Amino acid sequence: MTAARRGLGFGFWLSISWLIVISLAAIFAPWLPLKDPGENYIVAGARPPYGPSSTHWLGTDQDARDVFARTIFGARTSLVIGFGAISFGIILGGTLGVLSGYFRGWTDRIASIVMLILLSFPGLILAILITALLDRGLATIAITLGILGVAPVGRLARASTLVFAERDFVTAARAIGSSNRRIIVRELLPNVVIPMAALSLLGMAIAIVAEGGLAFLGLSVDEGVTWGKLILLGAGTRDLERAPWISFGPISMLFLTVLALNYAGDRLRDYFDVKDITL
Amino acid sequence: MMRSKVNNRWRRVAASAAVLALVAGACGGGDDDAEPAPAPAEEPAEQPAEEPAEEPAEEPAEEAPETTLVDVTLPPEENVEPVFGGTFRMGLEADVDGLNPTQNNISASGYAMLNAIFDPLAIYDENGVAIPFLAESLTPNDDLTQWTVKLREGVTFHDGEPVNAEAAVANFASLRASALPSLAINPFFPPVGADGSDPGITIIDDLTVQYNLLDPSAYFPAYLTGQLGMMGSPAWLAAAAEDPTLNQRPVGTGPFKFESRSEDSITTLVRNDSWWGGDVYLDAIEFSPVTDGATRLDLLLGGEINAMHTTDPTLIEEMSAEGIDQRIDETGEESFAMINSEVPPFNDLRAREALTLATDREGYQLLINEDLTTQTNGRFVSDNPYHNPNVVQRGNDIPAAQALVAEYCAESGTETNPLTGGPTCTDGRINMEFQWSGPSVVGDRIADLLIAGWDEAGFNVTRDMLLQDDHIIQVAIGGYNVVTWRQFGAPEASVDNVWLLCRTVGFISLNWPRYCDEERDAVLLAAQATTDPAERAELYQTAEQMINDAALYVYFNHTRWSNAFADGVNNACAVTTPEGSTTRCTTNGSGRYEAIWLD
Amino acid sequence: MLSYVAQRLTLAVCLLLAVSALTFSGMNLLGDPLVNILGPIAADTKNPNSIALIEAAEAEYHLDKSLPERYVRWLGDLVRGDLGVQFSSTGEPPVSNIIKERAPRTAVLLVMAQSLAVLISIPWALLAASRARRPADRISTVTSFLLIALPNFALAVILKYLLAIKLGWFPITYTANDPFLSRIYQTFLPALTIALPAAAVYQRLLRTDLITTLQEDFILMARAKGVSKWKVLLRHALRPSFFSFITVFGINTGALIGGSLVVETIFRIPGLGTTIVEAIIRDDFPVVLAVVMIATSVFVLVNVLVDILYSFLDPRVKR
Amino acid sequence: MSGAGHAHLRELNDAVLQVRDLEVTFGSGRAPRVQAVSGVSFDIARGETLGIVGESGCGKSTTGRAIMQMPPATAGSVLFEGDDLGAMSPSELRLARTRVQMIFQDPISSLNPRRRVRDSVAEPLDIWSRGTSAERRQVVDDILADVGIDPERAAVARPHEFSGGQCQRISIARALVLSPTLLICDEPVSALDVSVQAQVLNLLEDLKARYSLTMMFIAHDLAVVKNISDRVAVMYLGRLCEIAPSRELYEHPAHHYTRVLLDSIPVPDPEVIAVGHELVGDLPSPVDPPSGCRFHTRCPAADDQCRTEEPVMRAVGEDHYVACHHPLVTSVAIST
Amino acid sequence: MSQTQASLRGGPEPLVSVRGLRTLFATERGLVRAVDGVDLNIHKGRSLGIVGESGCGKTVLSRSIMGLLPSTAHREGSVRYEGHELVGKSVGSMRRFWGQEMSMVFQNPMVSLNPVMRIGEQIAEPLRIHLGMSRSDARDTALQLLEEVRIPEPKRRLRQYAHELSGGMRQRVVIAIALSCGPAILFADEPTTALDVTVQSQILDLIAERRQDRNMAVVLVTHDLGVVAGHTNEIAVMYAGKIVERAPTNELFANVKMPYTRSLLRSIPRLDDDPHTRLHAISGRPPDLIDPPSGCRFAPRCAYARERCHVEAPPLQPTENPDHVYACWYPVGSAEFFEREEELVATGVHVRGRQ
Repeated sequence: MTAARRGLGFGFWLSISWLIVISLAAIFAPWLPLKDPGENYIVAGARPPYGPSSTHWLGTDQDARDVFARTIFGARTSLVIGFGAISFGIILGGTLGVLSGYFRGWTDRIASIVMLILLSFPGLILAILITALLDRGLATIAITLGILGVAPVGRLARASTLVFAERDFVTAARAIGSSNRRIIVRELLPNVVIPMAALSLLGMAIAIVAEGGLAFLGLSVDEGVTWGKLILLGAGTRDLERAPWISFGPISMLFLTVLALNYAGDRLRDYFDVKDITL
Repeated sequence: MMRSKVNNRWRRVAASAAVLALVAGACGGGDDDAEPAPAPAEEPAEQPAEEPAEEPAEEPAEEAPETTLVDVTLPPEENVEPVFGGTFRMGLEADVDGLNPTQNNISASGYAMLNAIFDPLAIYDENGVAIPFLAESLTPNDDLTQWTVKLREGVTFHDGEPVNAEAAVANFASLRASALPSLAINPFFPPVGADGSDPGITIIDDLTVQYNLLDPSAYFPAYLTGQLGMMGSPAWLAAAAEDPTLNQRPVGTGPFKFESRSEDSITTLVRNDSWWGGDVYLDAIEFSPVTDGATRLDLLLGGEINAMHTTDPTLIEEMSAEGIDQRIDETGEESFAMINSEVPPFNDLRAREALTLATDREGYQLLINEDLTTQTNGRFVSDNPYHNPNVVQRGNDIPAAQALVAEYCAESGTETNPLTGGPTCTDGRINMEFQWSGPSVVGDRIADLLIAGWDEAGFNVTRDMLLQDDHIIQVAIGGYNVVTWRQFGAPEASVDNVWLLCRTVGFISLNWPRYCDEERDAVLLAAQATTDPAERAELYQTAEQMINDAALYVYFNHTRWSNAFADGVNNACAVTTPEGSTTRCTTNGSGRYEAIWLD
Repeated sequence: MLSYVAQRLTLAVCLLLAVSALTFSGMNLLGDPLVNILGPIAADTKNPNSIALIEAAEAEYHLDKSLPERYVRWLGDLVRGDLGVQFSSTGEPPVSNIIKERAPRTAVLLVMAQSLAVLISIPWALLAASRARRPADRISTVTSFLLIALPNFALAVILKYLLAIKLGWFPITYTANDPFLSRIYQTFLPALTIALPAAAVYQRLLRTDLITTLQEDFILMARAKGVSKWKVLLRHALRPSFFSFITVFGINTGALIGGSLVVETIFRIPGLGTTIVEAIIRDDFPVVLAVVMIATSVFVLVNVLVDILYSFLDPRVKR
Repeated sequence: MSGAGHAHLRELNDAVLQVRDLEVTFGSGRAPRVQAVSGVSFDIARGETLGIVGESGCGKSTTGRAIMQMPPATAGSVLFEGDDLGAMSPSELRLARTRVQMIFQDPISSLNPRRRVRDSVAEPLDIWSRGTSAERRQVVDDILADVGIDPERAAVARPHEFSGGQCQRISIARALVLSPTLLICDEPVSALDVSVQAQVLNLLEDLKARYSLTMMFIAHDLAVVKNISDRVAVMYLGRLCEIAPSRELYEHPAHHYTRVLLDSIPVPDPEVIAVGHELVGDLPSPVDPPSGCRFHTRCPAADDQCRTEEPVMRAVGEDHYVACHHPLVTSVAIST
Repeated sequence: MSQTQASLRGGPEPLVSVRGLRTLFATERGLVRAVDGVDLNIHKGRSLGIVGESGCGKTVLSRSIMGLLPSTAHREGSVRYEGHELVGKSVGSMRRFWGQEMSMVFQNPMVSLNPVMRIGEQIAEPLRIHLGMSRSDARDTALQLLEEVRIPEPKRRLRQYAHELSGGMRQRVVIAIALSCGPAILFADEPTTALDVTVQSQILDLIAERRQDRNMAVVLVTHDLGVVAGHTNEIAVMYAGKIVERAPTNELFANVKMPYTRSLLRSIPRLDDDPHTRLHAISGRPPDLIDPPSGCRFAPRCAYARERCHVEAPPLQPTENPDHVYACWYPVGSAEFFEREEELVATGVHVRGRQ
């Protein structure tokens, strides 16, 4: 493992830069010199949607709203959903996984069954069930997508915990009289956190994409725009024919972000030599 | 399965049926917008509001052409010898729940199918006047409360049963017993007796029945052009009552017989060789729901289908550019924002007016309709004699709206809006809920647009996209502040009374805004009782003014329906009655296809 | 071997029970099917007439029974092969009708997608692994990264735009009554939408495992025997590298079932995906349950098969 | 009892460790149960180094861990300075463990890769709050210096920045920081290069003297064990075969297995001609160990008695015990 | 590179002659010179031991001679096998040699057999490739080979998988495969390191036996001087990619010249030493092969190094025995060596001495 330290590479930092840029843009969107995402920039005598131009970099949608500005504002909701979902998944799944991997026995058996059931349940169907039957608030969607992450995160956490719990340093920690709590917090967590960090980047990408899937089924958040909703707006055959930019603008943003998340997560995984992550 | 017992509360039950009709309308209605939403529910215009062409109605009367039916291309084809054979394929914008006119709620797409399988007792002629079709004659009594329908002799259903008075009664009974469609007709007939006898219909002789109305109507035949007038085989109706799945396998008298059906994908009909109306050229018709309008057009251009219908103005424009044979009807249902007058804040006229003034009608016309449809101030198109040129739909007046909001809040700002659960006003701004049906891309766009204007005028809007079923239920039981909606547009104006009369307000209202004005009812009923065109025009103009004053509907546009036919489709609009009258080509997007033959 | 299969199947049945119980109770806690059956009447609980209708409908659909009782009843029916009747306002068509009609379409879509994914990914991975870390491999890695980062709905939009709208190679719509072959053709684009990212995932996995395997001593040993490069790849490296591939193939089946919801919606294939979305929206419990059970069974079954395949591929796994 | 007997146990008044009839069984449910250690007894006197040798799978590492109660033995007792570790409550055990420490075979795996090395070494003191923080720092720095690691580098660096040998030194430092009485070394040098192995062995010898340690040294390399141990115990398939002072054992092996082991070692001297004592066959499965003497399947001298009757420990020399029916040394010889 | 050529004596034409062989690996950290100018002769029927610490390049050397390197490696110099130049040959044309002329036994028998192929198939594979045997002939030959490496129940083994065999047996199978096509030279790379001692000697004896029977050359790569002592005719000691001492086995043990070799020998605990004998440890670690020290590469760790050692790389030079070469300015036995030795003894660094 010592030999593999080569640095994370240019691509990783490029990805991280993109994520930072898009996050900052999302956070500070209202204060950026963007077009008003709700404003209809109608040009007299011309019927929207307008194609990309120097005024509207990514063109406008059918309502003459600036696609670029809307995509940046869409990032706010999409990123919050992604982040919220994976945080939920990590906290719940991580706890479940670490505890079951460390204590084994009944804890493990029960947690494994819960995760197995979650895994067997087609994820998107679960999400539709919850959002259709409950509500489509931001928190509901984020938590719903988070639930989908519990099992994969939990399995990873359990697997890495098992790996590290077998290592002699844990035995050594026990030998010096560390309590279980201390072993989990001081010895295992720092090690398990790394693969989880890698996974959380991938997971965030998955959550963002899943939101898009929900949007296409018409079940994304009520309030606010998301990338999924923006893509859907231009995905009709006729709009694709006459104004592909309506979809392709947000698609490219979504794509770059997912790509960056995947790539960064993947590099992190390679860098820390995390094996056995299968989603 | 369920029996609706007629009693004092029949109206409520009835209402729910209509509501469901709306559901169907909502599902089927719409334009074609390209959206990949799962549940069909598209539309720029919103909601449901079926084609009014359904039930209740009355009165003879021949005048009242409210029609602006434009043939864009092609004069009637003629002088060519029709050819037998071929399968006519039509792309519909949606599918329907079922094909039983007495049990299901029939949308535009549903009518396209039903018109081929069933024959209504009456049919609209070119001028929008209902004339006999399956019936040989339609005759009112003097006070216009009883209409005698004489059936044609020798007509049989597809299963061989004869069409006679008993069959007509069975159809009426089945409709009355339905949970859903009955809600829209019951307000106009006396209630079914405790013993099950129905005073609404009387058998005169083997081929004659008499419909007994609550109110005089000179235009009752218009009701018979829709579900009320469609005759299904009594044997089939009885069987379907036991096994509702038979609602998918209709047995009528029409030019085509049911062959097979796969819900949401294809319904196949074959020629009825013994149709009473004469020769039918086509071997078969196939109807396929293709919810995406652009896709439908692609199929049409690609020769995969022979015909389609749409309300998408840009598609219509595109088809014109392509030189496609289109039958365009500008008089379809009206799209509007609708306000619930029963609960605060919109139980107050000022709040309604403020909302009306704040509504961005121009934006709607420009963006949602792409300026391709006709903007409207009321229910009638401008060349309709009932159109009142003095009635102007207000909108796009933010300062005036702001003033009214301030006034309202100063006075009634502390009441509770049950929809938001909070006070009607906060900091001088009205709190309201806006509900629409989804999921739908256009619905979201409309919501964005309207809310932007209302927000500017001083409304705090809670967005409430509901799934279709839920949404319609909420509207039916008054669980909304403001919704976008689509209805009216019947060729015969009195058919739309069901949405306006006080008697349809209740726990479940078909009078969605839950607004009762006895005076207005009187005007509307008077208008259906008169056969004098001038008097009628004046009455309707008065009614239009009253509707406008109450500020319940913020009108946007008339729906523009196009029926498009590919090359090689002949006689698309050449249906005549046995008496030789030419019929109206299409009504709210659906027509009849028995005259068609393919090259 | 037999007892192993039996054991896996028992587990599968338990899983199905758990999933169905959860879905059953979840739907019942969260939704009200009466609204679907009766419309607004369902909300009118003050009106005796409505109440009568509500009670009639409840009796009809056994909604008046307790949850466990209904579950057991449903389960009993299921065991007898009866999926129940739909909760719908248009009558009570048997759920099995709709399933029989639509499941084959989804099955064709998924089988086609998975086959395409496998057919694409294996040669791709072999090629990439044999050129590990050289330009061809780097290009392939970039490609797979790009594909994986494309959500299926976005890919659907792009493929539809490019292949159907711009190039016109594929039809945009699915016509259910077309001849089988032409439906296969119509299913190709949706299947490709699902298959491409899956192929990229499989490819990356297989490539990584192949590269790991290729570094094993037994590969060196095979080379030292004088076995040719492609024979080393195919005969020695491929089979031992297949394990995560097939594991993920199994697990991915679940994701693909989910993905088919979206793809069916976009390409308007009236399959199980669109069915369940509509059914959920309409609170049509029996249909939802049926589809969930089918999806879960397929998932579980595929994974059981994967396990069994595993033990065939890897003699080290004790049966 | 069917074990290897107790004849070899000494009457020690200062025994640091007394292990009696230790048994460790793995596997539960339907998985085959493996008795990794069956009936092993031995004792270690204060200041003594006991070496345990045997081939892989003989149960030597399991014995070491069972003494630490990680995991606890299935049966038998482990008396540490007279207290039964197996009977302790968890908190008592935690405290007792501080006096028994362990170092492991894989030096990399025995340090937490995410923690600074110095923190790992200081941790035991932090847990038990020994002394003030300044005192603790001093202790840690002293010990790190003792094992030859620069304390300043240890304060910032993580395990991967050190070589295997250095990591092993750090592990030793961590084990010593609580001033344990007994140090259990589980193959501490087998992962190291010969040159580094010598460094670590020398270091252990030094530290043993400096910290007055008692040691148990587990290894498969007989030469290494001989070099560091006072007494050596030979294990085979979960059993003790022979136990004797180092030199005695190497000069007069009494058990045939010991003999074979010794003969198998390649001597780095071409002049020494290997004596042809070769073992036949493979190690039998521990799931189903042979009856009688467990070595009988591969023993050149095995007879029917060996196949049926379990040999018991008996003396064949001063402090030299063997469990064999036909020992190579039959009379009590006095070692030179 | 040319430093050593003179030191290789003539005599019978060697089976393999290696001249100035370098093997470089491109890594992200830089160019690793794993083998840096090696000259060797390997003779028919003889056994050569290559000894060194881990990372000294001994494994790479053996693979480099055979040409079995990953694509990231680069070879320079010359390897001649029976007169054929192998360096520069394509992998495709090397394949003719692999298995048939040269074959290899790897360190860990646990991973050097394909886990998913039956033993029989794996043994038969080279027979079918190189000797064009039919399936049944190959099977019969495989059976003979298994008998030859003394595997009990060989018939049953053919149908088994690697995981069903013990480590020792697997190594026998690997040897059987290596021997299958009757190679002229067998490279055995740490063949016993992963095995228990009792098995280790069996395997070594087996290889020695086969060598004699088949008059085959054997290159035994190991870190264990004990292993080479009893099983080789000649030993080459490697350090940091170079051969630092090479001699007939007996000569080497009797007359060590390189301080490194001596330290290596003395750091090993010996059975004939008393308990608690202090070992001779070499301080530090082998150098990084990306940037090896100038001068003698062992100098930084050498207790006897002087200034010159750090500056000037010593060439391989012969001793009075021309077959014994070493690369050291101040070899064991030289005056400077003894001078330093005395200083060290005086400071108590050396506790242990064998004599």
